[in-house]
Amino acid sequence: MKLYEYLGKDLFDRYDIPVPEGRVVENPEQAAEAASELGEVVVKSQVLTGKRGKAGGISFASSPEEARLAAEKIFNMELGGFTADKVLVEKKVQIEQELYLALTVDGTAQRPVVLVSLDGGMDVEDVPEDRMIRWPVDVTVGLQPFMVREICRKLGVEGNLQKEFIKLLPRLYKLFREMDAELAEINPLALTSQGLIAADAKVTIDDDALYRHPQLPRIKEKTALELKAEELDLAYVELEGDIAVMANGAGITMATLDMVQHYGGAPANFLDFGGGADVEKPSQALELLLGTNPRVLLINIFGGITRCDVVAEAFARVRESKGIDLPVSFRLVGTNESEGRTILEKAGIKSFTSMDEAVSHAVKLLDAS
Amino acid sequence: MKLYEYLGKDLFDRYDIPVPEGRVVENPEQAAEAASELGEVVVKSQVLTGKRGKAGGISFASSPEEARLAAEKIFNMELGGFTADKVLVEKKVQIEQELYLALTVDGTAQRPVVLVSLDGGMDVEDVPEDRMIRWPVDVTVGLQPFMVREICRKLGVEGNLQKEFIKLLPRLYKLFREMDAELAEINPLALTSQGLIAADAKVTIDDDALYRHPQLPRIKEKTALELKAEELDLAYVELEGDIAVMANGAGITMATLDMVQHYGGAPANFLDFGGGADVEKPSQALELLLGTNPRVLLINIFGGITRCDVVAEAFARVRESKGIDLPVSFRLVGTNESEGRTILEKAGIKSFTSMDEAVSHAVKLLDAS
Amino acid sequence: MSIYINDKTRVLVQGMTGNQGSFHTGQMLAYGTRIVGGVSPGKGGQSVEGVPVYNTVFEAVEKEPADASILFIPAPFAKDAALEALAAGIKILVLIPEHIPLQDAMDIMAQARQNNAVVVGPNTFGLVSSGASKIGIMPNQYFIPGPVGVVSRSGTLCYEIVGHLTENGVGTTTVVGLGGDRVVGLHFIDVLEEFEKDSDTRAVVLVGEIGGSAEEEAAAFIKSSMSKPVIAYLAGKSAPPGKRMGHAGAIIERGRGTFESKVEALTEAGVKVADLPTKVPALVKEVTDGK
Amino acid sequence: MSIYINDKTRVLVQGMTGNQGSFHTGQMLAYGTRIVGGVSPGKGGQSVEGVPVYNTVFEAVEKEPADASILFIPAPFAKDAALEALAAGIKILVLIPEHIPLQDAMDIMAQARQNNAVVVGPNTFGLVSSGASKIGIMPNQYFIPGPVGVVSRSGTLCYEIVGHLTENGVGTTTVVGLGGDRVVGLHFIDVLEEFEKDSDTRAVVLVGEIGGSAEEEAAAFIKSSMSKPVIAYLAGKSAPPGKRMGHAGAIIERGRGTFESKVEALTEAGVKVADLPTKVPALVKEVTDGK
Repeated sequence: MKLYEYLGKDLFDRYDIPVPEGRVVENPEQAAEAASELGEVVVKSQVLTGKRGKAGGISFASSPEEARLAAEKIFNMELGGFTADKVLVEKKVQIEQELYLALTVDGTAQRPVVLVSLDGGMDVEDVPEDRMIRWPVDVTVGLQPFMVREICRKLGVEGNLQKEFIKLLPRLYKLFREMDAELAEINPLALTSQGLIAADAKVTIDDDALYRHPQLPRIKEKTALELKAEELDLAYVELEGDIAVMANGAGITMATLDMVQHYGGAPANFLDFGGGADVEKPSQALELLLGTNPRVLLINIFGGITRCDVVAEAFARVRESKGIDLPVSFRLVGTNESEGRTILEKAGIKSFTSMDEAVSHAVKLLDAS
Repeated sequence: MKLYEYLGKDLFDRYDIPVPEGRVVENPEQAAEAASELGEVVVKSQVLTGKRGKAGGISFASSPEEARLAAEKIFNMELGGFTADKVLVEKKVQIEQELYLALTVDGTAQRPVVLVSLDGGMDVEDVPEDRMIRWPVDVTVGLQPFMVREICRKLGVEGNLQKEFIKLLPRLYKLFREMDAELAEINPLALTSQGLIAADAKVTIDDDALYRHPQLPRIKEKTALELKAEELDLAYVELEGDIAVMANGAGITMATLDMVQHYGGAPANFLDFGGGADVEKPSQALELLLGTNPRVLLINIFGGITRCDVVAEAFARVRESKGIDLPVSFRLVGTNESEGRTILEKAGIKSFTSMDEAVSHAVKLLDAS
Repeated sequence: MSIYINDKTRVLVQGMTGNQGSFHTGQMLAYGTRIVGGVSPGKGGQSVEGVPVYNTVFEAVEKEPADASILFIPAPFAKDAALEALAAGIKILVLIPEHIPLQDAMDIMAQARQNNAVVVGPNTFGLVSSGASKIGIMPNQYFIPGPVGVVSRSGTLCYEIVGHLTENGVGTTTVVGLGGDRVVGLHFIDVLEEFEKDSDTRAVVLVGEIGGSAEEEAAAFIKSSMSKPVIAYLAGKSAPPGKRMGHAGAIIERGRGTFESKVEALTEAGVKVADLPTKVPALVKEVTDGK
Repeated sequence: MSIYINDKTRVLVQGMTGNQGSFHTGQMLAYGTRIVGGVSPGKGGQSVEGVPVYNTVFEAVEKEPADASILFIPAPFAKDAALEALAAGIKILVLIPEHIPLQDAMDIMAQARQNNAVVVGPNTFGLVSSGASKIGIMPNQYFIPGPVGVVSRSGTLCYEIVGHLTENGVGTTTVVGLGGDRVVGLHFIDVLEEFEKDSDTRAVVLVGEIGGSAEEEAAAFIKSSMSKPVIAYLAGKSAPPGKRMGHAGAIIERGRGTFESKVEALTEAGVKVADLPTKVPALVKEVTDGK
């Protein structure tokens, strides 16, 4: 779950990471009011899209009236498909240099990794490898001052800035660990005459650990259908085609889409309903798919932890209750395969054992429809 | 630094370890007032001596008047050489069983160790080894629920009590680690119908880590001289004899006392001034010793990190400024030995190279004085 | 033959009394896995499919020494159960659950490194030494002995491919599911290294997908250190960039980890990449026949 | 010969530019210790007694590989410096500072165990391979080569006894100071085990004191596993029970760890216990002469 900048900065503040003084406002008048308290300000759209600055979501204002106008513009602006409900009005910081600092997960090292660069700002992706220091942290040791000194040596940093880093990095690491962050990024990290200040905040919380953080608001920037899918714990992505696809497992779902394309079709979605022995999950997945009004339905089940009979049962049940009249291509093999096939046969549904056949049949059904 | 029970319980409360409701009072009237709020209470002397209960420092009271009387008695009571400035008045807890729980340091394992027994209360020292479970905790893992389940299995504990332990133990471990405790002991840990409650609190904070805990009060229950010594970072203990002993290093100081006794003398104190290259430390140590009016002074220096010239210089300086007229036996060898001996000779002090000779000379001086 | 496990491997099942735990205990026993005990706190003294259940892993290994443990434990409690297994001396840990928090996964891996233990998963179907021992949740019937080692990031897609191999009469030595999470214990190169050493494995099938850089790292390893032929299938050719497709790893980020970059790296390393799952058996036969 | 270190051991000095660090760098060099670098954050580029100073341990070992490091670092920063040395691959760590917080000491030991490193101290005088290498703060002149291994909990008392040995013409193989804190890296039995294996060590002197149970554990080890003669001296015979005598360990608790219990355990294990430091040399000569 990505956090809005102002929520990320709330966390920073809680972990003693300096942030500019600011106010979260919900209309242009409040923005003017905030500016009258703060003086020269920066007005920032609170949306989750990247490249917000380049797209015009950030303005400077040197008077309350300018702040009001800037906020008005931003509240009416669409950024990456979203409009802002909130705007952050912050005291303008005199930046001497823009640095970059992040903590994220290094999957290969199986460790948190610190990323630090003296070349922060808009184009940090283009910083050459030798100017972006990476330091994987052993979680049994934690981020110790000596590691920061070593990072500073590699950066050529000494003196006061090194002291600032020695204070700041362990705090960001603590936030990263305790708040179950996947990413805690400060770009730019502003070097000012008062020391380092987090001029931006990109914090992503691990969805799987959200239950440990009931105090965090739940942020949803998704389509209604995707929200519904998330609620049902289904991995669902809308695509452009006509063949609705449902499978169990991300890899095989991807492979099914690949094969649909291979046979000349176009998938309407990616839907991995995961697995499990529960009849509810596939039923809900089917109901969700039917709501999208696809022209053909392709179901690809290779039972493992998922049992074929349970999926067949779910299909038969939804078919009866909702009435499925669109063409269906059903593939069913694996755990409890014969029980599943029997259920489908009773419901008058023919099923395939081969994925190839099921997919090419689905494309044929589309062409025929 | 040992904490008074009420301060230990403040810490427990901060770490969500249940304690009885209570008030800290400073006179009998406040005790009566507390009892009128709390009902049946227990009135507990806040002194640091052990066996407080057996010595009469704990009373039960079922009315404000009884509480007043109990507090009055306790305020006037001397326990282990100390009288209480504060008394803790606590709501009486209905105890079903008295358990024992502690975290301390296992030097051999180099780890924190959890001690748990179902046989808590006054005579916990006598609990047989197989009914006192010890579980050393790897600090890189921390105290995890599975360890508590395993401890419970060894204790034969299941169900609700196991759940209570799974909640409680990690909290006590967290306190132990974060607060730099050497000991965090709950005896008795009261099993009540509301679950586990810490009926007592014995928490000792590592003196060497006190600087990390500025919020903790500094507790001093020592003689004036011992306090002075502590202030000067000297290891000083008053003893019963007449020969004042000063040496550098705890082991050699002990061995010097042993040898004084071996030759028929009696040491007046233990004073290890540590070491170091600074002239202040031995000067202060000497001044402190002179303040105790000993009959003979025995100085035993084996220079290592301590330099002989520095100690000789300190002695000559103090001798001149304070005027030392008591008999002195001085032993001086090790780092910068000849420089030290020259300084002493200039000051007209004869010194020994052998510890044996210096000690037996000191005993002779005593006999002659 | 096999890597990591064999017919002598003594296996514990943590979370044995739950729905999944008991079902797959039965399945694993049916496959021939040597399950020596189950662990379900508070359920000690019960038994599942004739296997005794204990309250703690320590209690279980006191009664019956074990080499491996498979976890059917809800994600919020999986870290504790995994650390328990490691503390009790288990050297092969198979983590079935999905949705284990990332920070927990990193804690588990740190302790596994300290204990020199192998972690398979989390979010894996497990691993199987074909015909000898299955520590996982894959359907039994497709895993028959043969000369091919299989390693996969995804589960069902791996069954699909092993199923095709089986239909074509090609069996497997060991099949390993790495798991779909961002932090997992084994990576392609760990398993490839074992297959290279395993005398019975004559060819390896690698089942990858878009996202991350594991396939590129595998390609570099294959090029530098493998003598055995490798066949690959990669899912995600049709995936639109930037769309999240279930697996946390399967995100196309900043142009790295694309389908094209992976195919290129593998091809360059001498790996034959199948364009459909169905085409894997023919490619495998090409390199194993007559050898 | 020697244990742990020898004349080839390459030594770093952490905190080299401080008063103690620079003084003892000179003393160690004078003894013959092979000091390859110093570390003092912010002082990189300076030199002490001709030895270059670096900003970090990593920088130092990049320039000059090192096996051991000795710390002259104020207690509040000692944990960080120790962890740095361990992370940079140092395998013998000598912790001179006293007053290191107990929790910090336990953190250091946990990482040392993971890195298979030996920690001497904290609150130790260090160790010396007589005539070859001194990594510590003991006065140089008393440590001459000979057939006796010495291990001690206290510092100055150990010099006293080694001084008596030297006066009597008895030299030492290795002298190890365990350190006076409650949590230290090496215990008596670790060092006794090394002395038992060291072909040049013909007898061992153990210098103990009241408090704790280290001497009793040593006695058990000597009885079960040592063939070489052991002589002991124990301080604290005259200590009143319950009085704290400087070392955190030297507290008589609950009647355990008394002078009498230690003497009894050691005597029972065949150890000769000297009643004065001056009597150690004669007892040593008794067991080594004619051997």
